Amino acid sequence: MRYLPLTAEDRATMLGVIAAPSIDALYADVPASARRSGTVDLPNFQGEIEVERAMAALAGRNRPAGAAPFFCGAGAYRHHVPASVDHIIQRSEFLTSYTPYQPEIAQGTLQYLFEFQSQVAALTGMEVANASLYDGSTGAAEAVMMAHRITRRAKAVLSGGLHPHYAETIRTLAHVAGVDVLSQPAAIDGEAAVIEAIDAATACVVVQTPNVFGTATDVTRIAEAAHAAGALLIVVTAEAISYGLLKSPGEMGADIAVAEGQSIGNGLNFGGPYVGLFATREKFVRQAPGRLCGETVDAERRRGFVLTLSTREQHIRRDKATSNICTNSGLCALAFTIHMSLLGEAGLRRLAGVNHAQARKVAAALSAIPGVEILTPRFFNEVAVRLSKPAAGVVETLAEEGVIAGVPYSRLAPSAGLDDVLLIAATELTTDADIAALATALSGVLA
Amino acid sequence: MRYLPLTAEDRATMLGVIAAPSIDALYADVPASARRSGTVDLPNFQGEIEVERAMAALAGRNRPAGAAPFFCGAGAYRHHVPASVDHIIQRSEFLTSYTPYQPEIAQGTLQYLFEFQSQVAALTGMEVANASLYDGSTGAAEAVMMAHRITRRAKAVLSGGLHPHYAETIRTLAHVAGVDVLSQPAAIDGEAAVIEAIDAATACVVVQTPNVFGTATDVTRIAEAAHAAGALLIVVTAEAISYGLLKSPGEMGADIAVAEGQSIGNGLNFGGPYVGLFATREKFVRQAPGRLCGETVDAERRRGFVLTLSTREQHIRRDKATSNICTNSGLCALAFTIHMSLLGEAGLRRLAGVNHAQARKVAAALSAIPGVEILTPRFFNEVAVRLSKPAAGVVETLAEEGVIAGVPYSRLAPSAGLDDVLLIAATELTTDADIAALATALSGVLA
Amino acid sequence: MTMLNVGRPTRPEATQATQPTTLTGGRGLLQDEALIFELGGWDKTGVDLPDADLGSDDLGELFRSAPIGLPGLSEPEALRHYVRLSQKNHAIDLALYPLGSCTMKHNPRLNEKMARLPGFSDIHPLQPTSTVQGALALMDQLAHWLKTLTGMPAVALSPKAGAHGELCGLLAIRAAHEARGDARKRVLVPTSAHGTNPATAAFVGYAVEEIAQTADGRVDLADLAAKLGPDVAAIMVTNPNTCGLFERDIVEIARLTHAAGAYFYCDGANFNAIVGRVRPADLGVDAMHINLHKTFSTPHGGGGPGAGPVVLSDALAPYAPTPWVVHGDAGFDLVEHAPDGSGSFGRMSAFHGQMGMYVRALTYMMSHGADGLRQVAEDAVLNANYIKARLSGAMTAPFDGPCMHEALFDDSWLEGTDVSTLDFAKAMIDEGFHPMTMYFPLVVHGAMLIEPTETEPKAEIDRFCDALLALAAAAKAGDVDRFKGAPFHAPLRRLDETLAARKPKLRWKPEAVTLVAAE
Amino acid sequence: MTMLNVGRPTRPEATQATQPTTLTGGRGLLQDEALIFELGGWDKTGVDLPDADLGSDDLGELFRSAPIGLPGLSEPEALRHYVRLSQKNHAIDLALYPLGSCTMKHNPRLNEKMARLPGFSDIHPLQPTSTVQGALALMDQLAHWLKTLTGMPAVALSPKAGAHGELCGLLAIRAAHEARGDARKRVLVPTSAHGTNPATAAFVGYAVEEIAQTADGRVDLADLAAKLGPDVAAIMVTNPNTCGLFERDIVEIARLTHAAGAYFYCDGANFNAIVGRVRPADLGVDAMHINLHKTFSTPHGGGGPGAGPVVLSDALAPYAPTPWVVHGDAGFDLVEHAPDGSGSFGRMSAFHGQMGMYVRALTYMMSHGADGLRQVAEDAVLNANYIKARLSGAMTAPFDGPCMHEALFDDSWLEGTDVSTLDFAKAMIDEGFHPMTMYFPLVVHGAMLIEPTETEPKAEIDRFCDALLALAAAAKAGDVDRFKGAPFHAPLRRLDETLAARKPKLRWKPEAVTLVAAE
Ligand SMILES: Cc1ncc(COP(=O)(O)O)c(C=O)c1O
Ligand SMILES: Cc1ncc(COP(=O)(O)O)c(C=O)c1O
Repeated sequence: MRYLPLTAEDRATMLGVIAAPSIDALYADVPASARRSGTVDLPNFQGEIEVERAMAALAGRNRPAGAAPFFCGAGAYRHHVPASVDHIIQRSEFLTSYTPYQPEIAQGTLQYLFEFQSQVAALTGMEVANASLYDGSTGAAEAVMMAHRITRRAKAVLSGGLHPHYAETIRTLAHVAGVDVLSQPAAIDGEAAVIEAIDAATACVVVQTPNVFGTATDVTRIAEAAHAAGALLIVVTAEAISYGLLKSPGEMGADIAVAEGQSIGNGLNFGGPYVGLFATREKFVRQAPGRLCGETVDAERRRGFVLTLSTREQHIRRDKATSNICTNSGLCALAFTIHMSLLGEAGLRRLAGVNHAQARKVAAALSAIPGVEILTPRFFNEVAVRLSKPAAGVVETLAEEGVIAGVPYSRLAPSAGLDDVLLIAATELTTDADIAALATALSGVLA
Repeated sequence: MRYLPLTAEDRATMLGVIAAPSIDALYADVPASARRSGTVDLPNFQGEIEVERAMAALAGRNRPAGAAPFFCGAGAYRHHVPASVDHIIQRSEFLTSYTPYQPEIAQGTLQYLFEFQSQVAALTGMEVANASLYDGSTGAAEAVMMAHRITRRAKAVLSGGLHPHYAETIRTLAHVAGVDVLSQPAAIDGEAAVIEAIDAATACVVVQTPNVFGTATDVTRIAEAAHAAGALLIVVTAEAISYGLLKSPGEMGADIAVAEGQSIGNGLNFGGPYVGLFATREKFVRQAPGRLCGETVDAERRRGFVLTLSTREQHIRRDKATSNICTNSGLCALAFTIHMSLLGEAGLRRLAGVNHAQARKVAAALSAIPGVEILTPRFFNEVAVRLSKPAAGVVETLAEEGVIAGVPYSRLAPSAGLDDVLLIAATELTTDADIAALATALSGVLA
Repeated sequence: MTMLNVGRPTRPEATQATQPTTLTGGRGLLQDEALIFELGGWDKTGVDLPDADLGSDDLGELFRSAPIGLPGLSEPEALRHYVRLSQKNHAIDLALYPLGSCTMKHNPRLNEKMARLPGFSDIHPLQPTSTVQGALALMDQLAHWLKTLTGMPAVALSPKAGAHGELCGLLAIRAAHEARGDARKRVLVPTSAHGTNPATAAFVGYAVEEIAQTADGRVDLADLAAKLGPDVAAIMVTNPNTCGLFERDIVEIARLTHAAGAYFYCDGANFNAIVGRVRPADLGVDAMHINLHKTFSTPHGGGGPGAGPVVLSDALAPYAPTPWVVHGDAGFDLVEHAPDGSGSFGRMSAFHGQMGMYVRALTYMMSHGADGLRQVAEDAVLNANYIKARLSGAMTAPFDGPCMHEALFDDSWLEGTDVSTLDFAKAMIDEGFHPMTMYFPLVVHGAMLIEPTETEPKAEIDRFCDALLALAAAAKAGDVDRFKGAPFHAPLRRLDETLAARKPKLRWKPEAVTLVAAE
Repeated sequence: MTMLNVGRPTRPEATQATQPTTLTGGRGLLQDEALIFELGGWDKTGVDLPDADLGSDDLGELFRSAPIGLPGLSEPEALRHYVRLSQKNHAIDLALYPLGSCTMKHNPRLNEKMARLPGFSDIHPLQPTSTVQGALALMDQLAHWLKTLTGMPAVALSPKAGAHGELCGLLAIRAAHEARGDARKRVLVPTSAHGTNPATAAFVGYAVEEIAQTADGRVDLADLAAKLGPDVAAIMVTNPNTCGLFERDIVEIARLTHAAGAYFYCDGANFNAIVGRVRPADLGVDAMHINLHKTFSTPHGGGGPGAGPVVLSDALAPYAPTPWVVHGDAGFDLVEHAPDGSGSFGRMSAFHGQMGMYVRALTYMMSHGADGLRQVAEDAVLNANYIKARLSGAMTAPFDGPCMHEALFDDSWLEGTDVSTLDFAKAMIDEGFHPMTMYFPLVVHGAMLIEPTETEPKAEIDRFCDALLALAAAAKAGDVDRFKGAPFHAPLRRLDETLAARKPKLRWKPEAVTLVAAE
């Protein structure tokens, strides 16, 4: 067996040193009722050739986004990741190391985490950022819990533009934490409506920009209203590339900025692993979830980095911890950091510009089609459109014709009564030919 | 431009330090007649996305061996290379380093070269091996030149089973070196026929086993005959995996063993880069071409490795060098070494066994087909068959049916009068289904 | 080309062996490396993109006009930066990585290759299910392997790591109690438990109570029985436990728990010790997370990502979170919204979980197979016991008898040496090894928890034991400096964590430059 | 998981900074590593294969029954072995790699990715040409780029490296002369030429005669004119030459050569200095090889593989080797056998050349484009001149005026310091840099040839210059030990090459074990 270095001879020698009669003897503590002599009912070991064939067969039954015109977004976006990113994250020293608990031999990981935190803080316009959470949705839930801890209030108001799956993730956790969640009805352009719902019991309002319908919103007024009521503003962003074009949460008064970082450095991967970006104000950092990497010096006064403020974390604080998170999204954060370092500010702005431009072409092309109504007033790279037929069916039909037209809103929220709404995203990988193909196919099915 | 770190500002500063008015000033030595102001007539720079699309389009117009039943061999073989091999050779420290001229900071390369030489010596059953040549065919030509230097004789006898392209490569070089090349007529099982051609003027005989028709030969008698006449025996092997099953050149009395190493660790790559294995007797090592890595110690008596006996090489000996080779096949040799280390003796014998077993299945399946005659008496993983129709046409027809049936001998030697001979190879990647598909398709076209 | 001294071989004259410090601070191949903020250019980029009308026009107020503050690097600079950083890390691929409880085993490269097949890496979580049948089939197969290996009837795949799995398990438990209108308040957790256990219980709104431990490192049955009661929702017990011991009375623990109407959450982080040999279902477990990044070798990646699927008993299965895969005649489908009347407690995250990890884990499982996985457990346990046997002469093990996959030592053998567990660990770094888990579990003083895993060859383990024995001898011989000052041979000396915590510097700021310059 | 001292931050007490030697010889992250022959098992394997009847039966005498002597490693062991070895190498990705004449530039990873597309990596050289139209189209495009950049009408792609390209060029030249029944005997080569030039000429059966060099480092026209004659087949001149200078009189050199009925072979190893700015065709070149692994950045891979396509003038094109690509109405085809009456001199190797390198080189060319390649040349030349300017104060440059892509120094400035070029180079290793090319070209005493390439950022070049200036000052200040003993900070100290050459140990033999044990 290729992954097992011990030889039969080694095993015998070692048992001798241990003075154990057999391997079974080492399992003596297992209750007789639970001991299994044979193997479980699964196939036995196979070589690389056989396993590779089986896996390739499974992969072959999926249609890669790159294989056809593709317009799905709604929280996961297909972007081009430079080849050097995937090359670097596969370096043994990054791939096969773990959480940097021994900083003297983990400076590689610690320094990129420090760079990651610095980049995330800059992108979100916030003072500090952590070393990543699982993804954007769990980050949003953690943000609500954090606001609950800070304000000691038990009500969270969620906008009608918040991604329904994010809202559900928040609700699931809020429920057991005793936090009441007030979700506003789905609204294409209604982030500001949360203002009416803010009261003295409100711990936080959660808004999203660009929201799930693609609408970009200046949340400054919402921030003012929240702060006036002693509540915190949590701003969610599901498409990190938008930071290159749109005013940042920090500039608009956010107290906590949460984002899905997948778009930078990471592939679609059918939904995971992704990387949650989490940034906040310096004064709240001791209430923040997740790891923090900080700068310090070594015994010879050379600069170095360590994990710090860990008295917030489960391994020190246990049931008093700010979160239970341990393993996070380290390698995805590295991919993010490398891609972001390659882009730089100039590249990011350019990339965001191309995304926006392609989305505008999509909107222009579709608005000409009878039976299609563009709903999103101000967008970055995604638009919601109303179709003259149920979106789910249209998407299925177009898929058969080789065009993946986008995400029917009904798939995210079946009971929202928006069955005719389709979410269509474009990125730098969307070609004009793709857009033409979508327009043609769409006119066809709607005719 | 993503690969160019200098900024316009850097360039200006640097020109200042150089005290040059402009870049053009640095090109002052270029004759006016050759100075070009504009750019040459080629497209301008493109981003990764565009280049990747263009390359993928080209790749898409080729049919990978893995996409259909595939039976081509004749000097290049499709084997499974463990994923870890390609992972390791892409390590920056291996991929982006050069010839280990500074041994103190090149022990990584030097040690694997020492391991490579040791593995090649063991595989070929010879005393010493070099650090690789370009490929098997250029290695064969170098071997003939080496025999010429050692014996001071000017005649080389090539067997009728030697790969025609190897023979042509030898002839091309021998011609200008003033060595007469006597090539014997193509023969399925006629390596021993070279014995008759050996005389007092013969520097060497070159035989191949398994030969281009797949025939494996015990060359012991040929060695005796050559040595009796003061000539050297050069044994060529185009399928290195065969060393795992067949008696080695060294065991059969070879003076120089040359092989194509591609089968171990390296992909098909449309013919290159490959790796030439070159091994000989200790007493001839100072006449050998190419680099040699040797063991030594450092100033603290720790074991280390260096390039040695370089007084044979072009950079020291210039026009008296044993060869003009400089850059060789380093990274392919590393892939070879890693794959070989993973296989080990046990794995190699097993792998060779599987190859042989699959080839026997092919022979069995085809011998049942009317219009197919198995020509190869003793084979490893490749057989020559006579078809009732010209092989080239049959291969074309089968290709259209999705089966790559093998290599028509006429493609290697159009004028050999063997237009009806087809070379068919099988490896561990050849499935029983592939063999069935070949048999069916072949019966169809020959019926 | 180049040549070494025109081929006139050089022979080093014997010279002093002491290293003169270099003129530029160079250390041979080890490169110091600044931050990207100190290296990059504000208008430099390593990504070539077509021009695009930045479209500020239609965005008005929303357009981001102020500088962001992100440096850019050309590709050569970026590659060199991260390659240099990488060489400052220890890694499994470099040497034994004996972090107890982390299962730092070899990560097969085939898994990486498979995860990068476009059919897995380039598919969107929300594209039509008709276009991702292979992905759903893979999730279904992974579920089958996990259920068969644990003997449990159901599994929730979506949790993103072990702690997330604990959350999933306790949410299901709470939902089950609520469904019965039986709101319970307490969760019992042994003192030896991993921090995520109490943290999770508290997160789910439970009061955490500790269960005492017996002298032989197991759950104290009497104490458990005493603390169990009508308001206890669940116990969270790790098995094999964090002392590396199998909970002998596990079946009785489960019986008592169930008798009290509580559920048995088992922390499965240490499943590697028993996979293929013992099925948690046979021990009375109601829920258990499986860290795919431990037992099933998905790479730890410097701290993540992982995956923490949770197997569930029939009692808890109805409360599993969305989404889940179903098989209809139209092929596989995803249930992303709990049907009316379903007890599902909700959703763990936006999408379907860590697909990239599923591919790697299934590739690993299929490679080993039922027989290979059993061998995995046995070799892991054998390696740990071998280490325990070799070191017990010099170091003190708090508990007798065979251990499972990790060997636990305390620091009583260091008494009077003025060398602490921390000092000892740092000295290991100089000898070329990553330290073991220190000061955990908390029930053992100065704990040193060593987990070699099954992928360590005997030669490496012997090298490791020889080094520890030599260090132990040195500590006892009073050779204290090598410990107090350690590490001396790492890229950096010991770091000042007090300074880091007192004046947190959590991101680069322009001032930082001066600090660097000042050094 | 693990935790650092239960989170109680540690603060290092100031301790002595001197490194105590470790007990096991460990050096932190730097791992010593034995040979696979000392690590592996004789019946161990890291590759799982199905059983197969070994088929000895039908092979009889031919069956290999004696042991072969190849150790096997499990995958974890193999991976660790080679990863450990890798860290003992310098590489472009780690720091400046200023080997003059080698053009050690950044190797874009996109090129690696493209070369691994199954459509390129998994196609057989002899499968039907109808199934490899994309591959032939790629060869055709590569040829177009090379011909356009050089201005030459033809190119032979198959040579496998620069030296092989020289062989191809001289074989074509010899064939051209023979076709005219004009057998010539001599080839003229400047003393400064790379060793492969005279070696190749001799290989092709010519007597090699050296051309003198002028005081300013160029070909001595008078000497050339004097030596040219009816029996001179060709001259081999490198341009830019190996002193890093452009051959000012290149056009006149070509004229004289052609007037004598000889051909002008240009060694194109240094094409990087002029690519996109100067076309060799405009200089009168008849044949020139292009090292794709230099100018077009295919990785050097520790010594290879490379690729050395040769561009040819109309006079030599008819003699080009097989195979070559042709375009018919049925698409692309390969001519693998010279048609009757063709002057083709034969075949360079079994197949069509270094396809893997073609993919990388074309990807690189398309990425840069006509404008980018011109910038490549200019930045390469700018970097070299900047280095020359910064170091000229302390080190001595034998030739005045601007250089091309590499800066050449001699060792006259070291006179009286007792420090040799070799010592100086070894001390550079301690400062973190790979030495420049030493003792080449031969025309300069103690030559130091520095080629930074265009992919070095200014900051790295300054770091490099600062280090060399500091070392130069130290050498002049008589701080000799740091040079004589150097390197001190590399994985190994200076190696005994005399021992290696006197008692060649070229492969592992069982005895070697005892030698190791003895150490
Ligand atoms: C015993 C134990 N439980 C739970 C966890 C948490 O798992 P994860 O880090 O995947 O969240 C770990 C791993 O660190 C662990 O060792
Ligand atoms: C000037 C010069 N000519 C020829 C060569 C030989 O090229 P290669 O090493 O590709 O055979 C080299 C490279 O080493 C060189 O520098």
